[in-house]
This record gives sequence, C-alpha cells and structure tokens, in this order.
Amino acid sequence: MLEEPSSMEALIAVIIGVLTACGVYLALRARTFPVVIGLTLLSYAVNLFLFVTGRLTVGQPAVISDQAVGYTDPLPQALVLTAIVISFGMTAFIIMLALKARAELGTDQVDGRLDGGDAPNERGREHG
Amino acid sequence: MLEMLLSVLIVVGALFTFIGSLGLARLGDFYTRLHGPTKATTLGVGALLIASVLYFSTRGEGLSLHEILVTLFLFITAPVSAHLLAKAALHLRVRSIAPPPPEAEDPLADTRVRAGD
Amino acid sequence: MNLFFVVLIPFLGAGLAAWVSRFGRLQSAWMAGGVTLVALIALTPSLPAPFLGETLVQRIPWIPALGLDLVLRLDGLGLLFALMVLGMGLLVILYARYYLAERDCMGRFYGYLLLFMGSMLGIVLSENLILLLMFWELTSLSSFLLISYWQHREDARTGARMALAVTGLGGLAMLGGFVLLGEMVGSYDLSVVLANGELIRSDPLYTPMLVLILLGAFTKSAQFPFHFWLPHAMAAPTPVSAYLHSATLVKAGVFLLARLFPVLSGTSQWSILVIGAGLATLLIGAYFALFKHDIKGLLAYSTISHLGLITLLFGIGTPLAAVAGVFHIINHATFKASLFMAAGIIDHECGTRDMRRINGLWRYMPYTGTLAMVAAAAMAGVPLFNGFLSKEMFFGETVTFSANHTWDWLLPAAVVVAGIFAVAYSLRFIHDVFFNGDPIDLPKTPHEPPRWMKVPVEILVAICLLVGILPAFTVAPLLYVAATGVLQTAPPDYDLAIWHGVNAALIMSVIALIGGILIYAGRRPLFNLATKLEGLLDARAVFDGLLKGLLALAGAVTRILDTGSLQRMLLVFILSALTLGTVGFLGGGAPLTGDRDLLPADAVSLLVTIALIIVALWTVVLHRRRLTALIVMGALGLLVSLIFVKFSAPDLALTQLSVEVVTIVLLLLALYFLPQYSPAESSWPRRVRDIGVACLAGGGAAALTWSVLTRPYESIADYFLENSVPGGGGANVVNVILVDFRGFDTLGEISVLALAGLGIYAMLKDLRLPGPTCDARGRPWNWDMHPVIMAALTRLLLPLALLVSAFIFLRGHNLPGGGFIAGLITAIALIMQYLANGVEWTHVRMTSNLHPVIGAGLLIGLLTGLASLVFGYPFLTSAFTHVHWPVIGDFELASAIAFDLGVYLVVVGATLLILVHLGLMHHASHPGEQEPNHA
Amino acid sequence: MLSIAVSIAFALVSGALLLSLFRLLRGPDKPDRILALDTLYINTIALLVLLGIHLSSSLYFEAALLIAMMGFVGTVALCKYLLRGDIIE
Amino acid sequence: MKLRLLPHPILTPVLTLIWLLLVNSLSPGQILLGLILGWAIPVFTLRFWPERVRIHKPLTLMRFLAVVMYDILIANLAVAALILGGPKHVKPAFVRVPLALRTDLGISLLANTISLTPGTVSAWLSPDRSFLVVHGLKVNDPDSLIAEIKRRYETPIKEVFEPC
Repeated sequence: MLEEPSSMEALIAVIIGVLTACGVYLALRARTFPVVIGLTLLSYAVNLFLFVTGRLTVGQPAVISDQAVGYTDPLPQALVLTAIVISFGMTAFIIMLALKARAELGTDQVDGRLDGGDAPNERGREHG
Repeated sequence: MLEMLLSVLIVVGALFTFIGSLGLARLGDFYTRLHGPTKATTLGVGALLIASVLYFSTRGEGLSLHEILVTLFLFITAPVSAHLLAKAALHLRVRSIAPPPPEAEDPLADTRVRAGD
Repeated sequence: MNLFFVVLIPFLGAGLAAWVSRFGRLQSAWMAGGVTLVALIALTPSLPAPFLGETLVQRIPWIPALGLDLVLRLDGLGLLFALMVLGMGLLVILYARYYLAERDCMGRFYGYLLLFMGSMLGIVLSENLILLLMFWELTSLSSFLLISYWQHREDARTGARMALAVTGLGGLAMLGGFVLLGEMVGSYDLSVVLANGELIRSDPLYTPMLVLILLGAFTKSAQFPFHFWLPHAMAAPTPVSAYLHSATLVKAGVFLLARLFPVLSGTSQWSILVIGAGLATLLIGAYFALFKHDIKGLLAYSTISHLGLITLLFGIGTPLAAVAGVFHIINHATFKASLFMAAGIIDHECGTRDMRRINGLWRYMPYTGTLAMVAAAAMAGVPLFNGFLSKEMFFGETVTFSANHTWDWLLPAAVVVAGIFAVAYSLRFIHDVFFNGDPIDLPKTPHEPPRWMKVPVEILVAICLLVGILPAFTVAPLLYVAATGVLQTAPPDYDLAIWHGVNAALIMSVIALIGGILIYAGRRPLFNLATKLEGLLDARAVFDGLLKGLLALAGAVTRILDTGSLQRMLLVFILSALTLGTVGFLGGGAPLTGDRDLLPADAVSLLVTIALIIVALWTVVLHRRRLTALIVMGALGLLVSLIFVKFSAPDLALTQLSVEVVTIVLLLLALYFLPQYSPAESSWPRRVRDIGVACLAGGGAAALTWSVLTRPYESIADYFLENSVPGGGGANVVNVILVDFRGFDTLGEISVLALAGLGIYAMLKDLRLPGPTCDARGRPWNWDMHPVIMAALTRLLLPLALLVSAFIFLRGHNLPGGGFIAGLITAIALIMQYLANGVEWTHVRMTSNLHPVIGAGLLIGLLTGLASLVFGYPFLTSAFTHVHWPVIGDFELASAIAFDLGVYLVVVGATLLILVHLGLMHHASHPGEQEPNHA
Repeated sequence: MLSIAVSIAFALVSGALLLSLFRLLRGPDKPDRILALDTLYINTIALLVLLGIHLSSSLYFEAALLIAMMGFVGTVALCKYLLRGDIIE
Repeated sequence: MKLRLLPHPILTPVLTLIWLLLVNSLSPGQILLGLILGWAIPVFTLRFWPERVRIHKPLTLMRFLAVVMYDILIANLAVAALILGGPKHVKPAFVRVPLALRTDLGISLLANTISLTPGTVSAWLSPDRSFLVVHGLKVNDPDSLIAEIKRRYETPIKEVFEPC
C-alpha cells in the first residue's frame, strides 16, 4: 500500500490504520476504562476517515471569499463536526454505564468474569 | 527591511520555542524542566505572534492585532499551569535536585514511595 | 369517496368506543352500534351501482412510484361481504352488550371489534392487492386481540397466539403470491388483474403464485391441514366467535378464492389443490364435530367443515359451482352465527359448555330451543331451511363435475358422507342439549335470557326461514349481483326453487338425512375411535414442534454470542466485519489503488504522522496506567486536530480541540471512582490474538482509506458552495450546511446530545460510588482544595473566555466557528470555574439547573424551523436580510443565527449537565466531607 | 528570504514538538508528562502561527487561540486530579 | 448581588478593546457590538469576581509592566544559555519569599510575574499566605534573589492594587 511512501494519502491511510488497530486492541481489554479509551481512539479513526472521504486539499477551507483559489468539500466536514460532538456524548454515556456497573457489580470488568471467575449470570442473579 | 525583521522574529521565536522544549527534554529533574516551557511560551511564541502581527498588518488588509490576544492568554495561563504543576510535583514528592522545602510536603505523606508512575 | 368513509369510520369509531367507556360501560356499546350504523349509511349511496352492473372504483394517490394508491372498489361480491360484515356486526354488538359480564371491560371489547370490522371492510373493498394484504394482516392482528380478550385465561392467550401465527404466516406467503401476480400483469389493481386471466394462467410462475396465494387463503379459512387454530380460537368470548367464524374472519379466505376466481380457477392445479383441501376439510370437520363435547367445539368443527364445502365448490370451478359457493357463504353466515349466539346463551345460562352435563334444557328455555332447532336444521340441510338450498346445489355440482371422470362416484360419495355427519352433529347439538334426560349439576339453574339478547338470534333465524322458503323473493337479487361480482360476467341461469323433482341431489340429501340419524343413534362406539384419530389428523403437534424448535434455536444462538463478555461480542463483531469487508473487496476484484493523482507529503506532515503513530502506540503500551494513558491520549487529540487544520478544516480542528479537553475532564471525573491501574490479567496467547485482530482491523482500515483516497469521486459539494452565500447568507459553507441545508439533521443531532445529557443525568441521580480518600499510592489528598493563584486567575479569565466564545459564535456563519464550538467554549469556561472554585462557590453565582437551558435550545431550534414553514419555505430554510443602520453600517440578520443559538444552548446545557453532575456525584457519595452540595 | 526563515522555523518547531513528545512518552513522573503535554500544546500554537504565515491565511488564528485556552484547562484539570483526585468538588 | 447599570468600569472598556482586537476592525458596528458585549458579559461574570479590582497609580502599573517585559527579555537569554549549557550548569534551589501582599489577586499577580520572569517559578504558597516558595533555576545567592523579587515586583503590585 505504501508504493507511494511520500504521498499525503498514504500518511493518512497509515494514521487511520494505526488508530484503528490501537482502538481495537484497547477495546478488547477486560476493563471498562481501557475500553472507553479504545472507543475514543476508534472514534478518532472513524471521524478522520469520514473527513477524508472528501479527499485531501491543503489550504483551501470552504469559506467563500474572492481570493480563494478553490474550496475543499464542505459536506464531510459538516457531518464530521456533529459526529465529533456526538461521539463525546457517546463516550460520556459509556463511561456512565461503566460507573453504574462499578456501583452495582462492584467491579469494572467487562469480560464476563468476576475476580472469582464465576459465570456472569451468577453475578446477574446476585444483583438483579 | 521589513522582511528582514520578520525573518529574524520568526527564527528567534522558533529558536526559543525549540530551546524551551530542549530544556524540557534535557534538564535533570522536574523542577528545572519546568523552567523550559515557561520561557518558550513567553518569548518564543511571543516573538512568533509579533511576527504574525507584522506580517498580516502589512498585507494591505488593515491592522491585524488579534494575535496579541493569544499572547495575553498565554501570559495569564502559563504561569498558573507552571505553579500548579510545581504544587502537584511537591505534593507527589517528585525527585528534586534542590532540597525541597519541608513544609511544602504533606506531613502525612509517606516518604518512601517515589511519586508518579 | 364514500367508500373510504365506510372503511375509515370503524377505525375512528374504535378509538371513540374505547374512550366513551369511561362514561359508563354501556356507552361504548351504543357508540359501537352508532358507528356501525353510520358506516352502513355511508355505504348506501353506492348500493345501486352493483345492481346496475357497474363496478365503483374510488382512488386516492398515495405512493404512485410504487404503483400503490389508496383505491377501493365496490362490486357485487364486495357489496355482499360489506353488508354481511356490517349487518352481522350490528347484531353481534347488540348481543355482546348483554353477553359480557360486569367485570369485562366493554370499551376494550368494542374497540377491538370495530378495529376488526374496519380491517374486514378494507379487505372486501380493496381494489389494490397490496392494500388488500395490509387489511388482511390487520384482521390477523385485530382478531388476535379479540380472541385474547380474556387475557387472564391461558387458553385464550395460546389460542390467540396460534391464530396469529398461522394466519400471519399465511399472509406472508400471500404477499409473495401477490407480488408474483402483480409482476405478471404489471399492476396491482384488481380490475387489471381480473382482466388478464389468460395471461396469468399461461405464466410459467403460475403454479408457485397459486400455491402461495392459496396458502394465505387456506390458513385464513382454516382449511386442512391448517384448520387446527380455529377450535383453539374458541377461547374467545362467544360474540367474537359468532362474528369471526360465521361471517367474517374465516370467510376472508373464501372471499379471496371468490375474488380471484376468474383469474386463478380453471386449471388442473387449481382443481387438485382446492378440491383436495376442500374435500379433506369437509370430511374431517364434519367427522370431529360429532364427537366434541364442548358446544362451541362442535360448532367450530362444523364451521371448518362448511368452509371446506365452500372451498370445494370454488375448486370445482364451474360458474354454477361458484354461484352455489356464494350462496352457501350467505347461508352459513346466517345459521352459524345464530347457532353460536344460541350456544353463547346456553353457556351464559348454564355456566358450562360441556354437552355431557347440559341436558334437557327444553324445560328451561323452550324459546331459545326452538330458535336453535331452526338454525341447526338449516345447518343440517333440512328442506325449507336455507342450508338445504345451497347444499342441494352443492350435491348437484359434485355430481355434474365428476360425471365424466373415472371414479365418478367417489366425490359424490364423499360429500354424502360429509352430509351424513353434518346431519348427525346437528342432531346431537339439539338432542343432547335440549333433551336427553336432565342437566347434571350445572353451576346455575338456566332460564330464558334477557329479551334483547335473543333479538339477534331471532333475526338471523328469520332470515334462515325466509331464504329457505321464499328464496326467489329474498336472497335472489343479492345472490345474483354477488355471483356477477365473482364471475365478473353475468352468471348462468340457475333455479332457486325448493323442488326440482327427484334428481341425484335430492337423493343424496335424503341419504344424508337418514344416514345422519342412524349415525347419531349409534354414535357411542365411534367416540373412542375419534379421540384416537384426532391426534393424527391435527397439525397442532407440528405447529408446537416448530415453535419449540424456533425458541430453542434462538436460545442457543443467544447463549453462544452473549456470554456476558464484551470482549467476546466485540471480537465476533470485528471479525465478521473484517470478513465481510474482505469478501466484498476481493469479490469486487477492483485494484486497491485508484488513478487519482496524489498530494506530495512534506516533512512536517511526515513528522506529525510519525509522532501521532508513536503516541497512539504508547497509549496502548501504557494503557494499564490509566491516568498516564489519558495524558498521552490528550496529545493524540491535539495531533488529530492538527490534521484537520492541515487539510483545510478549521471548524473541525476547533471542535476537535474543545471536545478533546471536555473528554479529558469527563474521563478524569470518572477515573476518580475507578481503579487507577488495570491489572495484567489477559494471558499472553490472548494478547497475541488481540494484537493479531487489531493489526488485521488496522490493515483493513488503512487499505480502505487508501483505496478511497486514491479514487476520483463525484461530489454534491458544488451545489453547497454555489448556494451558500446566495441561499444561506453565510460564507462558511460548513456552518451553512449545518444550520441551513442540512439543518434538519443538526436538529436531530442536538436532540441526541440533549437525550444523552438527560439520560446520564437520570443515571446519576441515584448513583452512589465511594471515591477514594487517598490516591493510588496511599498518599492522602492535598489539603488545598482550590489553590489561591489558580482560583483568582481563572476568575479573571472567565470574561475573556466568554468574549471569545461570543466571537466564535457570531462569526461562525461567515468564518470558522459556530454554535457547536462556541457552546463547547462556554461550557469549558464555566467548567473552569467549577475546577478552580468548586461547586458550591459556582452554584452561588450561576444556576445549577440546566434542563431549561437544553429545553430552550431545542425549542429555539424547532421554532426557527417552524418559522420558515410559516413563511412557506421548507422546514429550516434560513431567511436572511441585510439591514443598514445609519452610522453603524450593514448588519446581517439570518434566521440561521437563531438556529445556531439553539445549537449553542443545547451544547452548553448538555455538556455542563454531564460534567457537573458527575462531579456532584462525589458529594452525594461523601456526605459531610465538604459542605453539602446545592444540587 | 522569508520563506527560508519560515522553513528554518518549521524545522525548529518540529524539533521542539519531538522533544516535548519525548518527554511526554518518557515521563518519568506524571507531572513531567503533564508538563510535556502543556508544552506540546504551546508548540502547536507556534506551528499554527507559522502555518498561518506560510499559507498567508489568518484562518488558523482561532485554532491557536483555542489551543491556548484548552491547553490551560487540560493542564489545570490534570494537576487538580493529581492534587485532589476529585477535580470538581 | 445588585446589578449596576455599568457593572464594571474597567472591565467594560477592556473587553470592548479585546473585542475590537478579535474582529480586527474599527467599524462603528463592531464598536457598538463590542460595547454591548463589554457591558453584558460583566453583568453575568461580575459575581465571579472576588473583589472589584481598583487600579491606583496607573503610571506605576505601566512602569511595572515595562520592567517585567524587560526582565522577560533579558532573563530569557540567560535561561536559554543555561539550557544549552546543559544540566551541569544549573544550580537549582527552593527559596522562601515572605509576602507583604494580602489579597488573592495581588498574590496571584506576583506569583505569575515570578513565574513569567525566567529562572524562577513560584512553586508553593504557604497555607497562611505568609510566604511563597520559589524554585530558582540558578540560584547563587538566595537572599539577593528574594530582595530582587520584593523590590522589582512585589512593591509596585502592592502600590497599584493594595494601597493601605
């Protein structure tokens, strides 16, 4: 994929790839907090991806003016702008679930095991 | 002439920014490192912003002074962050070359554990 | 347009009937009756048309693109059924008003009933097949509600569920059939379909289409082997049974057969399937009816058998047979309804439906007895009653049909057997209930029911008699137009006389009568045989088996996927996404790299890229030291926003920066209540596996990005770029898109944000978590809650920050900025005060109640949208104008600004709500550590 | 000449960026990392100002302004966490 | 908290000025807008202010600012040299600077000035606010440093903000 090592496109592709990889790895951890951080990374990756579907243009913001030589595609930007804000809402919601779980189950594990290693449904019965 | 001045300002600013980070990277303990950035912000960024003021003001689109605001912001905030960082470091009993003032450290704190990670 | 009212009125009435029940339980009965009458009146203007031989079609365009209009038709067949549905409806409503007990909620009953009536009318009046199907499904649903009316009874629930499942599945099959049919003729309009019989019958897909449609019809009218749901539906209140199983629900199936008769009939497939099903149903129903001890059970099976009879008639496929079929539809409706009602009265009076205990009621209710006898006689096909006429036509048809076949005696013989059993069970219904000794310990001593409860029965019985004795002067015209409606041409000559001289049909009738009496006399030994057979011939076992299997499967799948382990589920999700993506890509066979010319990278970008990669990796490496990972992640967000800046998206950069900080604050707040370090618990193999998956995912994402970025693309951007200034009155296209072009989306998004905020607030309300009293290394927290220097200077900063956010907000329409970013800045500026000075201090100085802010924001957004509606523009079109003030100069006033204000308020409100209340949770969890909070 | 100066400046600032990054990743103590993050923010401001001059567009000014604000807030929040654990109390 | 017509005599013009800086224009419209904001924002934020800031002796303030600027410039070079010189040249030390200032704002300003002027960072404020712990990067003679700070910075700040 890097047959053009010196092109911006390649750089962006690599960045998104790395962000996704790290996000996925963290999302696969056994505790809530790393998962949340992983999801944040993933949302970076996704937002970046959506943004660059408008292709890369340097120094041509979509602000109408007479001396502008050209404009980038504003639509993905508009979509991503809200996406960023919403992703904050999502993070907040997830972290809140994490706290709730912590309060109700007394643990921040999401791998279905307690430290004792008993089945999740056992735990469910204890608390519900 | 103006271009000359601009260039000088830009390079000087960048240089100080660099030196600030250099200090951050090189110096021995946290408290000495703390000095680096504080300078970089003041002179380095300051110079760059002045350069930008000059640059945009002389492009015939009228005065452009709003960079000054950034400087203002930094002048108010940077010292505060520095102070807080130092306070936190003292609280965590971060290793220091200079003997830390005893009263600055929490009496209850357990002196054996090293601070931070 | 009156037909639409006919259909619509019951639906509206349903709501009314349910509503008025609050003013007394009888009100809803009156309302229901009134509604039905109104519907009847609405129908009257169209009554003449069918008699003049025309077909009314009324149309309201709906989704023309899909060939889907709201279009109704009224021809003979439709008229007949409409009258039956409404007329029978009236009688049932009257009857139910006395039948229902005090504790039964009348509003609900009549609501459901009218709902069902409306859907039924929809079926019989639809001109469009798809429309018909919708009403078809509606009848399934509403009948479900009616059958399960007594929800407290287990059998009612199961019966209703079974009915819904069977008829619903049939409906699905029918949809398939209809689609095929519509594709064949290129239209879903019945008139077109009915006009193209030849075309359809010669179509290669005729057979599957036929099978699918027949599935629908057979399930609905309880044909073998789908008949089993009907007896279970007897758990419904008797009025419901009287309505559903005499004139309406089960007749929908035969109605469909009649409706499509001209198109589908006349092929060997049709004859085999329909005759086969009909005959089997006729025999089985007739046979089991005799051995049911439950009165309603007996009637249920007899219904099944009569439906079989009608189906069989349509299967025979000759015009005369069709006429006979229609005729029997009418007759069956009348006598079966009256019998159900009679059964209901008996049940009502005796408190039981078991014929082994109900005996010799003649002494207690001779009048009802008489009525029942007449109806039963009609059912048995005794001369001078209407059942006799149609049955004789039926016998005749079977003979003529099989005349020129080998085995020509078979069909007639079979139907005679059925006839015999029909006579037998009718006889049992009378003899076993009204004579045959004395009642055996009935719950209550029976007596004649209230006067008006018998009226419906009387009316129906009267019809039975009149039609039976004077057919030519009563039913003839209606039958004629109905038959015309079925055949779509004038029906052949037929004679409705009672006496045709001695012919095959008459002989068969006589045999049936005599045989029936004999069978009934000697029924005892047959009972146990019946009980054995029933299990074999009942598809219920299959049904239950399927149901069980389905549930088991679902359970198994759930157990496999949902182990309570998020990792497991995520893994499944990611892997399947990966496989799908890979398959899709490789399947496409397109090259990875497109032919778009690329931007050369400069040193700084390369450097930033490397930095970003390192930071990302480091976040992973350090992830177990949570705070550290968080700090490092802060750098990540910064670098990402740098990318936005670089590729000319200043708005995004600003947003990203602000969100980054807000997120950090949020995560810090949460981290306080969570462990500071994650233990190393995942084993090495697991880590390796995860790393593998992660790398795959990353590679996939990178490849995807690369292949997207290297391809040229078409964008609708030009439209926005051109119309931004003239249309939206703003130079910052991104912002104009947000507040104008795609304003509706934005409205949705801020609603989501508001919901998130409120949801979190709700979750936090009763959440108590003990925060640690010392940090991870056991050091006590610093004594200094609000360091003076920080406090003093942040206060100093507040006005500045607010000014900046006002700046960002106001310029947003023309330069990078806008409501979202300004909102975030304000929120952060205020959060700063919380950070530096604490909650109490801040709440003394500003409101802690943020819901109004959010509400106001949403409201403003909505109102600006509506305002543009008021001015006749589409929702959320921004209006703007330049006003010139002397001295001061030009000002632009854009409604978009107002909308942006809404966005701003919501963002501020939601963000603060989340963060501040998360902060307050600490106080809730640590009462007394500081002064009580103001939340 | 100006362009040369700018490119030199870019090089220097990028260098500064890397150095701060090194400190961020290296630690050793949390205050060190926070300090490094703060510095990173400030370096970014410098970078943006340079970019503005380089592309001679003033659209990057707000970004710089915001970074100045946000960097401060982030640092304060993190320090407060180190000091008190509960940052909004 | 009563709402004066002009809540803050200093803040309003300052904010208006900053606004004009932000929008880079002097059009009457912007001036008006600036005034509106300059009036409106204090109305809201005044309550957040610990005490109403009064400035006595503006001239002293000016001189003070000039001094600070000059110090920043000069001392930056010194620190730059130190950093380039490497770790071995630094001679860090914590010194206690007893405080004459009393108000939050005064103390904060002093602390900031100290941190801004290179080579010194105000690290810790004693709970009783009697002294400020300052970390110096290269401290040869603590007492002279303290004297310097008190003379160059604390005195003018006290004169400007806390005349008693």
